[in-house]
Amino acid sequence: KGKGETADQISPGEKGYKIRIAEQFGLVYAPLMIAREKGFFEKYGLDVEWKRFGSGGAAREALASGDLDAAFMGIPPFLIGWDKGVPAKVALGYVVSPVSLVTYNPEIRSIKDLKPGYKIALPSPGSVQHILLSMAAERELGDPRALDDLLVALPHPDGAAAMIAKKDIHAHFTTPPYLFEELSQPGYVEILKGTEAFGGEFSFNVGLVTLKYHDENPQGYAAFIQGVNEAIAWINLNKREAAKILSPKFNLPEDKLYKYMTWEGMNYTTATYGLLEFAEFMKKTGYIGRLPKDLSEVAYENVLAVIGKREGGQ
Amino acid sequence: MATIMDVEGLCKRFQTSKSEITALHEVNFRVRQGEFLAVIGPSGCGKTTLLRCIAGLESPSLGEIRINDRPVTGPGTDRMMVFQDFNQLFPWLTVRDNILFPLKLVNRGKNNIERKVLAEYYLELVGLADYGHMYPHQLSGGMKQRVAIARALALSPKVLLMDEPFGSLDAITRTNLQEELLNIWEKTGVTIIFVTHNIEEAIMLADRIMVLKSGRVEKLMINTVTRPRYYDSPEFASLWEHLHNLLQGRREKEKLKGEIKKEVGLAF
Amino acid sequence: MATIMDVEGLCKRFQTSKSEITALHEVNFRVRQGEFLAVIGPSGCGKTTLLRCIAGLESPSLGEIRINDRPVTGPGTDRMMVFQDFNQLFPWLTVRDNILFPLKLVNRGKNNIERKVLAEYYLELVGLADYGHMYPHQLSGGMKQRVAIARALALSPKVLLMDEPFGSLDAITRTNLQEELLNIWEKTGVTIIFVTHNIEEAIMLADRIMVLKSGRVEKLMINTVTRPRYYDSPEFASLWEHLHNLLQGRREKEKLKGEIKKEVGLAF
Amino acid sequence: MAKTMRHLVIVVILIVFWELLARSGWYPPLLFPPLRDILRSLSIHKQEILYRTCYSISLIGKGFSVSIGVAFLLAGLAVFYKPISEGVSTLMGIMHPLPAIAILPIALLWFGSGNRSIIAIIIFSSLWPLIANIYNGFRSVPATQLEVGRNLGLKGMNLMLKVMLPASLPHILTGLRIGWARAWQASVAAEMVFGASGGEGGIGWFLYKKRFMMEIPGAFAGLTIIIIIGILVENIILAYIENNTIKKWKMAG
Amino acid sequence: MAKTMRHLVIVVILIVFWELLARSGWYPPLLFPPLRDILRSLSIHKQEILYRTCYSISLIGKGFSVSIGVAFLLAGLAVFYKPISEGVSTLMGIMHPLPAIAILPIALLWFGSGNRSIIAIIIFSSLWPLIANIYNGFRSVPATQLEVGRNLGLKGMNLMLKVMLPASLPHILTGLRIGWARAWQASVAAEMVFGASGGEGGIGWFLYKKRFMMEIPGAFAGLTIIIIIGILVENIILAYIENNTIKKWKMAG
Ligand SMILES: Nc1ncnc2c1ncn2[C@@H]1O[C@H](COP(=O)(O)OP(=O)(O)OP(=O)(O)O)[C@@H](O)[C@H]1O
Ligand SMILES: Nc1ncnc2c1ncn2[C@@H]1O[C@H](COP(=O)(O)OP(=O)(O)OP(=O)(O)O)[C@@H](O)[C@H]1O
Ligand SMILES: [Mg+2]
Ligand SMILES: [Mg+2]
Repeated sequence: KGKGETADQISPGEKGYKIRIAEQFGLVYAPLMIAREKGFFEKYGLDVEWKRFGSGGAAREALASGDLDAAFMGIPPFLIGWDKGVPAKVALGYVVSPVSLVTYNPEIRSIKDLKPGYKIALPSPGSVQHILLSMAAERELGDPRALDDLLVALPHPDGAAAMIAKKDIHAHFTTPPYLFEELSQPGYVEILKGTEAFGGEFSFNVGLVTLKYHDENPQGYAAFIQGVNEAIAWINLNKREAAKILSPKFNLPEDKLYKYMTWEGMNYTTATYGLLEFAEFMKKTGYIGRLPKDLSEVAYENVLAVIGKREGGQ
Repeated sequence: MATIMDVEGLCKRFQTSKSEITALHEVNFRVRQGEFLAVIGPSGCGKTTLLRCIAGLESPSLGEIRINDRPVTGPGTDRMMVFQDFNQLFPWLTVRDNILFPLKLVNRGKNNIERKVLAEYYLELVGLADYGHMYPHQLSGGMKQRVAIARALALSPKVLLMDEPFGSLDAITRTNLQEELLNIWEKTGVTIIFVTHNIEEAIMLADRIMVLKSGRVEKLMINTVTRPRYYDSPEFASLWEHLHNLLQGRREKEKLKGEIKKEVGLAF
Repeated sequence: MATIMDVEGLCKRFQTSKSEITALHEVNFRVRQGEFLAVIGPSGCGKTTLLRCIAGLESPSLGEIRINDRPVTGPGTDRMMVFQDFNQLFPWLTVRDNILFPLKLVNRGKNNIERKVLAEYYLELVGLADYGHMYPHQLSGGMKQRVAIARALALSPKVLLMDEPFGSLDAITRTNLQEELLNIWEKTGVTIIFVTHNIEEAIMLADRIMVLKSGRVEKLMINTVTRPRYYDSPEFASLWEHLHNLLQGRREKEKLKGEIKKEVGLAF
Repeated sequence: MAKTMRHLVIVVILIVFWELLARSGWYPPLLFPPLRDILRSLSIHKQEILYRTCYSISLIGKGFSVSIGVAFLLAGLAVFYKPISEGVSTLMGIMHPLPAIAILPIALLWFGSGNRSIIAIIIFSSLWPLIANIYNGFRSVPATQLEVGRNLGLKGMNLMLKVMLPASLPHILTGLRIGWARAWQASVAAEMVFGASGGEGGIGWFLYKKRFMMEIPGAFAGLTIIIIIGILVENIILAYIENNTIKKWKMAG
Repeated sequence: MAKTMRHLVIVVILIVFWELLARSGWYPPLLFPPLRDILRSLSIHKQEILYRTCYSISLIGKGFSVSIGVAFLLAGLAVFYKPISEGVSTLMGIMHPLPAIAILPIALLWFGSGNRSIIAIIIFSSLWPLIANIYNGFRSVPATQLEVGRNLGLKGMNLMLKVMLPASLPHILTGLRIGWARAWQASVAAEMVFGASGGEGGIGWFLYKKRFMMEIPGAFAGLTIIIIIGILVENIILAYIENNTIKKWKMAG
């Protein structure tokens, strides 16, 4: 459509579009931090107001209340919000990331071994991890909710602490850097990878923009897409330098950060994978009440253009 | 001497959740300029209520109180009250500031220096010139009462209302303060209405003694004992006896139960 | 009559952060079985301290107290104390339970029924038979003191120690309670040590009167006024005068300042 | 009764105010649901809410009773032994400004991620006000009553149980009231931040789930329950105890 | 001074105890760092910690001063007007059991995701204890002192300022003490749960980041600062005020 075209025609140096972006904290948000450090948004004329949130839930509520224009989150939390009427759509893919179920208990070697009495930590109900675990449970145990009673909702750092202390928690479905931290301890192994559970690649995080912002500020929207695109492109070309820039932000040694950023499966990309698969599964299992009739209900034109290319026009 | 205060047909009723209590029934009397009037009577007879009405802290249900022919409508510094409570000084002010604070409030004295001089004068008067810098908690009970008297006097009220000011003091401190009060009264010529339930105290101090019983003036008599008064003089003993009988009535053993009932009535 | 209590060379010193206070200096006296001894003296002379030592609530610094020749080592129900404080009843117990509770504690009476009978008897004795079911807050001050006396008596102590029990009461209630106390004393034959700073009260009640001053026994005299005693009898007046002078000393005007100083000393 | 009526009137005013705000259209209805939706959600989830509420109460029951026991023990010892009193007051100075949430990581470490951690947080938040009030209560027992007790031959534990305990009831009840509010707050907060396990979990977990699933009327239904329980405990249970003890005896704190 | 010394001794005992536990090897050092690591982290981050602490204090300063103002206003009105007293007491009954965290979503909605939400949470948590204590204080001003005030011709606002306010200082200070602790707790908790906004953020945000990156010594360094600030405010500022007012005047609450 026309709007997609204008997005490409924005040239550097224009000024004055305001946008309020959720600033979140974590390795997967590296491109956003780079864009901020290197001024990629300003380059396309965006005047960014950064807003910090402690959890995806809070960011989603802020999108709903009109307090925020753009945020990043997993596809399942987005779909839950969409189902309930949060006025936002996917504007771009963001990152493909490893996400795995880790255990230290030698008696657990697959999710079939997770008998009542064991406890699995993950960040929250309705999170990517939760849906992935449901998918695996459906496939291997025949019931998507088979493991629900074993779940413990713990923020990542607390989950990792519980795993390392070996207190009460027997498995943790987590992402970098906790994933790397846990796997570097002796005896900790992955028993389920996200890609196995999902059956392919999927976007761990996608970028959302509110309908209002998209419709009222087409140039701002385009500039936002441009900025993220450029940041991702830059990061993929300059991982070393990115690690150097971000190392003080994360308070991590540069080498370690570089290792994390180049870990197998860590892939910063604007392509969106798995939107429809998640939606279908979540509808089937009752996590959402309706299915998008058409992908245009959940994603903007520029995403559709890409998916059309990659997923055969669905 | 001229009449300074007229109390006419004073009634005071209190509405409680269960009933109406009549604390004062048709009280009538006059007080002359510079007079020392003592009010005695059993507990609950309305002594405090009478003083509070005069002070303007309660408004009469019926009747009127006039000071120099102007009716009393609320509290004012022309009638200063001294309470029984040792708690009547402001604990956050020094003794001197407890006296200066009201002086500033009513704008007595032209400036701070003049007010300080005034405060010192009254502290001297009650014998506490050396204690101006102390806080109330550092004083004994008797000293606190003297400060309260000094504070009241410093405002040079027309009438000084004293509600059992020496009630919680031991006998010796009490005797001393009585003497001092008489001295001050003589020096300043202030009019004093003094509530007590101690017969000796009333006789020692007052020109006239009013006996209040169940909210009525039972008797208003001139104190015939000539000053200076001594406890062991025969006039003293006979007035004491007279007042004692008036207060107690002809009490028989059987009455005891009745008295207890009355007490319970009050306690509820 | 036999001696029930011996006080020998009793000294009591209090260690405070700044200094040492000697509340009692070498106090010696004996009390006979069934005697009514009054202790009078100015504030701070050591009256309360003396009673507390006898009650075993303080231990003497020097000297000894013997009851029936057995030295006192701590509190015990053979010596029951009645305080001035209206607060001495347990507010969470009814009047009856305030009496039953100590009876149960010391296992007086064979069973609950017997104890209830005892409690009723003593309530009757103090004229409160109808008030057993009430809570302390529902009683007047005088009634509370009577309950405290009943509670103490119910334990049939050898000695009843009373520390200004009528100090905060009004004159009339006080006179009534004095009469009642005399009645009870006659009926039960209990030995009573009664602290007061009211001279009339001491004369009205006691067989002997001990005058305490600055922690020393100034005088221990037999009360020569014959019972029943009347305020207006000449013997009463002369004993009153005598005690009054003893307590006050030959006070001159100049002494006033000194007295104030003493008060301040106490307040610090 | 008149008081209860007046309170009801105020509650009704608040409800009407809420409804007006919800319908004003100033806030997205998604986040600010009208009363009807909240009530509907309450009735749909009533079984789960009941279960979770009971669960929360049972956790609080456990934690709070430990708190009470420890508080009595420490306050009792502190009254009799000076060094313990100093120790307890220092500990209180250190612990009181610490938000219960800040000690979550340590609780996790020591007690694991289960109920025991939540109970530990409940104990941590209710212990200090309990100790402070009970200790204050013990120290403000009228001296005369203590001496009457000693005169009657009571000492140590007996004096404590038979005189100091009833005499300090007004302070103890204040402590219970504050401690209860804090325990209840802590249990909800701990579950909301910290999560809980699926099979188990109290009303905080219910709130947490509803929030993450964006079922906002459900979240408000949970909040309503929290408020109602708070009012019930305060106005019915504690008020009942007060009316039958310190109010009946006219004892003032 | 002797008291401060004894408190110090107790603090030293606690530190030694910590160090022994940390070195015992019972807990993974990653989660239970020895003192040395915590101190090192403190010194590395001292600038950031200082900045964030000041930031937190400035937020608390804003929220707390609003709380104090509103509390005085409401308590003052409640003393004079019965319906307001009823309204305030009902509101308190409803709001007190609500954990500040549970109102986070609503705060977000009404005040946006910025500092204003955190300030709102600070106000919410410190307001109720402030009102309760100030109101209690006003009501327990000795009747005689009030009447002396009236006898001197004071009424309304003047009576309030010149008599009731100083006379209720002991209660007001208790309220400030509790309110301060709650405000401080709320600000840390809110930032830890809720994040911070803009480029800014207080000590709670520092804790959050350190925990997020599993830099546990840093998290404990943050906790230490929270404790120290709590102790400073309690033992230095509030103790100073107390020593120069109610202690000097021997006024009891
Ligand atoms: N505010 C009030 N409300 C209801 N009744 C009151 C009030 N003030 C006083 N009374 C009642 O009025 C009567 C007289 O009380 P008042 O305080 O004047 O007695 P009093 O002579 O001063 O007694 P006392 O010697 O004990 O001080 C009493 O019955 C008392 O209960
Ligand atoms: N626990 C104590 N510590 C220090 N000093 C004390 C203590 N108890 C009493 N004193 C001092 O001992 C002296 C005697 O006090 P006591 O209470 O026995 O006097 P009193 O004769 O009963 O006085 P009052 O008539 O005022 O009751 C006083 O100087 C008092 O300050
Ligand atoms: Mg009176
Ligand atoms: Mg005494």
